Amino acid sequence: MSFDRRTFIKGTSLAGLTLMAPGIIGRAKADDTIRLASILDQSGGLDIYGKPMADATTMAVDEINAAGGLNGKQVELINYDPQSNIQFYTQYATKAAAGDKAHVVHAGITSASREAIRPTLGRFKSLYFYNTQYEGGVCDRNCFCTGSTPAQTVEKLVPYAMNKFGKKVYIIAADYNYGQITAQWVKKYVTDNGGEVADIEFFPLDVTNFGPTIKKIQAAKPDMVWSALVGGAHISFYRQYAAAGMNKSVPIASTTFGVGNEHKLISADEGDGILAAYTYFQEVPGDDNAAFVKRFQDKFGADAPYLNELAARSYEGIQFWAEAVRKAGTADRMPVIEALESGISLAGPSGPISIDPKTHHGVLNVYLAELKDQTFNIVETHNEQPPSDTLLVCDLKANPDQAKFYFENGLEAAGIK
Amino acid sequence: MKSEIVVETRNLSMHFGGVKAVDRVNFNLRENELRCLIGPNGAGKSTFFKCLTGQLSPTSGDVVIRDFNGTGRLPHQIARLGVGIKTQVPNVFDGLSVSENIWLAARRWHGAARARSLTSQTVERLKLGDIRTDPVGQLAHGQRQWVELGMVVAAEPWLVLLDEPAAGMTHDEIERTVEIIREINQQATMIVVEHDMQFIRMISSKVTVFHEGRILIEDSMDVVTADPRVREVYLGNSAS
Amino acid sequence: MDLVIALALQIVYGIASLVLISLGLAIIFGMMRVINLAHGEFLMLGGYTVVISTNQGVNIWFAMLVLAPLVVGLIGVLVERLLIQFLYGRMVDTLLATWGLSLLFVGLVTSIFGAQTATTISPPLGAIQIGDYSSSAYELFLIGVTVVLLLLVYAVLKLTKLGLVARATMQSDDMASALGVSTKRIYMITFGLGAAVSGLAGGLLAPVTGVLPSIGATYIAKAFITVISGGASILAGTTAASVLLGGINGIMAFLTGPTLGEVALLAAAIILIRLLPTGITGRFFRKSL
Amino acid sequence: MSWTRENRWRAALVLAGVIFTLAAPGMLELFTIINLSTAIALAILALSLGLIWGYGGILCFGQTAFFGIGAYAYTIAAVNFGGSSWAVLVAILAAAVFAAVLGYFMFYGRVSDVYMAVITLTVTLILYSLLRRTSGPEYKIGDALLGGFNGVTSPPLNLPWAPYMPLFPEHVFYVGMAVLIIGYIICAWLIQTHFGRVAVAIRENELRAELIGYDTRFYKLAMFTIGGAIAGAGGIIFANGVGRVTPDIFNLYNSALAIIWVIVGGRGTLAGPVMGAFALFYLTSWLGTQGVVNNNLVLGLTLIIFVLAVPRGILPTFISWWDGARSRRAMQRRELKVRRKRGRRSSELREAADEK
Repeated sequence: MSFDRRTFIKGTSLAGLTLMAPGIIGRAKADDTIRLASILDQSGGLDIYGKPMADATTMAVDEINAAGGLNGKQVELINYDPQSNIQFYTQYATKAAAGDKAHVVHAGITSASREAIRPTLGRFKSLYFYNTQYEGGVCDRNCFCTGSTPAQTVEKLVPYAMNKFGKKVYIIAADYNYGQITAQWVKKYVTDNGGEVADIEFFPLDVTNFGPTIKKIQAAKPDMVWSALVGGAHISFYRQYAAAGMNKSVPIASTTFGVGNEHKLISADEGDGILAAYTYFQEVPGDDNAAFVKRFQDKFGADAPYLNELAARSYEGIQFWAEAVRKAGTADRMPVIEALESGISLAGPSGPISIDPKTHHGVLNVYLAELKDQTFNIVETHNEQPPSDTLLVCDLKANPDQAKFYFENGLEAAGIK
Repeated sequence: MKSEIVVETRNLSMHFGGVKAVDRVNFNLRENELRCLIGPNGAGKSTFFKCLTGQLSPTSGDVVIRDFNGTGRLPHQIARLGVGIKTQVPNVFDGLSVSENIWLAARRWHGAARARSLTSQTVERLKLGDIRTDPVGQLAHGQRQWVELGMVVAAEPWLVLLDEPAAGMTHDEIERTVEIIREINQQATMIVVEHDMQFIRMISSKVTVFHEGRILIEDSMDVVTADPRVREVYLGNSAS
Repeated sequence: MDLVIALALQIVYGIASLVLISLGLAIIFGMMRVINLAHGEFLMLGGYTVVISTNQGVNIWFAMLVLAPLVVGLIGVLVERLLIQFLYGRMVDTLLATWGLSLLFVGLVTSIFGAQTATTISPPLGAIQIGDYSSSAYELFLIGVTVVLLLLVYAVLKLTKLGLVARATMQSDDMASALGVSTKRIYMITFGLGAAVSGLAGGLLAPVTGVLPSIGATYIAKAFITVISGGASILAGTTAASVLLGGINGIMAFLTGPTLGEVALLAAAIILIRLLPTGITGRFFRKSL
Repeated sequence: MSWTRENRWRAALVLAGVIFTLAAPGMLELFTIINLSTAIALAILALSLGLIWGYGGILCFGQTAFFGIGAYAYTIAAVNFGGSSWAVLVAILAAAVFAAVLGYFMFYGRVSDVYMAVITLTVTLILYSLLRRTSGPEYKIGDALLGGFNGVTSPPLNLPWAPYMPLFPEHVFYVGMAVLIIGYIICAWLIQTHFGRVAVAIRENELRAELIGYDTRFYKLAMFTIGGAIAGAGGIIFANGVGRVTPDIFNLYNSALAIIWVIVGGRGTLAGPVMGAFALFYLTSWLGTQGVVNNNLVLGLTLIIFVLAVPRGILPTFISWWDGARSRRAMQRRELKVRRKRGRRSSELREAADEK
């Protein structure tokens, strides 16, 4: 059974419960600015991700305004901090959409937060940008997902790592949807490339003791370990792995290592040799990126966090939206959506980005990198990779009126499980 | 006239670690009797009292109240036999008013209307009318003791167990308390734990003397006070 | 055979780390009946002390074994003086206040050091080899420290005058006052001691787990479950519960994976609380410390 | 129920609530009304804790457990049944049964107050950890995936006679207000019945209540179960307000928050905790819109200052201020109580010494 509230918006007036027209008429916001609402956790447990994203958001808006705004209007940034508390996501999203009448809402870190607010924003017809890497599968015309999805990065890193380290892979992943799904994609690509998966283990997000698993890895003798671990507690793994001397013998590849600034939080000795893949690294070559990094560091000074994919996506997500607003000549929702679907592209710090009109997901450069002395060295670049996982299940061109989250994310379509 | 035995303990013992606070006590109480339990500090009378009322579960032995084996029962189960209990430390509902306190006791047994009339009767009987709406927490010590007695009376028990009902009272208050106790005794069998000799003399009842967890002697007050062992126990142990 | 040894070692380590994260909470709860919701933050502060001081060039051993307990112990004393002392006998208010404190510490540390801290300390001592398996020698060290810590706390409670008076105070402060003991001082020292033990634990675990302002949240649930399963006796309770829960967790984690390992730990805790609502030491080893 | 001073106040409050509910659409903006649902859900949780703790004397540090179980049970049942009517019943029942089972072990196991607080907290944390471990596809109840860390999307409520016509978020506001007001009336009625007065008596002095023949365990259990059921009803509104249930509902932060509402609002009142919940909700909500100071810092400091400066809570403090004469008497009473407590303690000591 599946239904969502949007389907029932029109024409359902319920006996005895009909609301009088709320007093919002005549209080509509003056249209001299374009309102951009940002809802990102800047305190509580998720702030390690939210802080850099919020900083990048601020910078993007400031730059747009410094350059004269959009279509002659200034962009007003309305910033909300849901404090790592899901109930505030719903609150602020409702307020941003129905109260502030925001033209666009850039929001959400966890999938839980995204799924909590997506129906609200859809209902109030507020354009929604989700700038976080996630497990894929959102198929909603009102929602644009600019972050990478597992297939994009995993597909490239698996063959590279197997080539370098060997064919027997031991997968460890965070025990939540993202980790579960990523692990399945890793398994698929390992098998596709003629490799073998020794074991898959999932770790609750608050586990800090990885001792038993390290022993199991030693017993299984794989050629490499694939990590899809996430969050502050899981950083312990890399330390404990190194402390047991394992980092020298069985190397690690990961598409999640680095986004929580793991490579800065463990020492050079512990981290050297780890392979990672993202659609952005601070170390991405090119003048655009160098200038972007410099601007960011100048703006936030010594406290400037490492620019990871999340931060870059937040910045580029706003810039991309701005580009669409310019093209549409208005910040109104439908024209902007159409502009976004029209195949515009932007040269961002991470390279050229565009939106795949079928899925509303980003078409992005994928970078493979190796860690050395707490710095990622880019070893391979794959240009403009489509969101191949979500593409298996989602076609908004054929069926624009859906607003779904395909939880299993095309795993089935890809022939997994 | 020998009436029925209503409270009986058989080899009742209560040990705390190695300390035998009550040691194989056999005790009988007949209907309508008024019995005082006395003894110096540490004699075990309070522990014995708590075993009777279900506040402590005895290490061994039995408590029989009428035909009911009360050993190891909980206080409310004892109370439901029709036993009224007043503890040594005044146990009242401090935040509630005097009449609410008494009402709660009466209402346990009776319907709303009967409970109301019983409450006013009891308030009358204990002369608490002037303070009936005051929170019990505000009252003086002696008045709180009386409220507690009121709660005991309001339940119309046939057996009443009182632990030091006169503790901390002024002389006038003690006299009043003695009156109340005599009055209760007209309808109920009673056990009163007390160490104030003066008070016991005023009640003038049969006395059981506890010493080191056992019954030393059981007789009238005059005989007891004349007994050399009792004198030794009291002079020897409470030299103050 | 190598595997058995390596695994046994791993399980003992799991138990030791449970003891470490719970002991400070157990001391403060067991002796003062204060539920310290800022316990996780005491651990966090211990970790920060180590990280910051080693980044300043302080020797890591000195930072872990001396500075962390000292700094957090002092913070504990300060907290007791400024806050807790006004709230004795008001258990709920203490709860509220320590929770506020927990938020305050997280907020303060985040404001000062940022949401993430560059921690470049790694576990010292390197790896040891057991046949085909290798373990971190630091884990062995932690097991050793835990044993020493337990003995130390036992000695303090059992042998010193402070411990005796503290135990008497916990029984009844009137009694202790009558003995001419300053109850105030005892409470202050006990709270400081509990905080210091937490600080030490946080410091020792910092190289293994890293530190973040919000890291306390990952400890607090386990610490609570351990202390409650253990019951009133500080040392016997914490140790018994850690052995039981840590053992179950370690064995299950190895046999089935970490998720079921954690589930097994929690299930064991539920069964334990059902069977022994006052904890292991509420039923057994009652006389122990 | 007689028209005492308290009851006149309560009636006025209920009336104010009803008027507010009816007038809200004309007064407030749509998003405010929608967002109120979540605040109302939390207020219902606060009310349930205000009842069992303020009047039953049961310090439950895990009231969110029943709240969360209500939310989860509602969501799972609604996903499976395809409509909300049975789901609502299932949710309230599940919360009540869970409270009854937990309460049975605690009250009949004679667990002391401090332990009761910590056990309820621990049980809540256990639920939190357990549910976070259910992200795999194997954790499925009927058609509902538990979803682990990410939680489950909650289907919206519907009217009993129209199962496929879900309510809009703004309509949930009405349902929420109705539950809150009815819950409040039930609680206010309950504390004036014989049952409620015995419960209060037990709070005042458990031993005395036993000595006059009340089985205190039963009364506490009943109170606890009723509180659980009300919290469960709040959980349903919460699931609707947020649109999603996640394990975070059981975390320490929320458990502590419930206690804090009661303390801030005033223990021993029913309206106080409700006000406390609303006040703190709007404080934290507002904190998230300012970007200057760290929110945790502000919230933490506020709470500490509160504990030290307004320990009785807003409502009782307000009532005292409102009624000066009463407050003077209350003050005397408090002093007396303290004095007596001292006296009692020393006599207890004497008694203890007596036994040894």
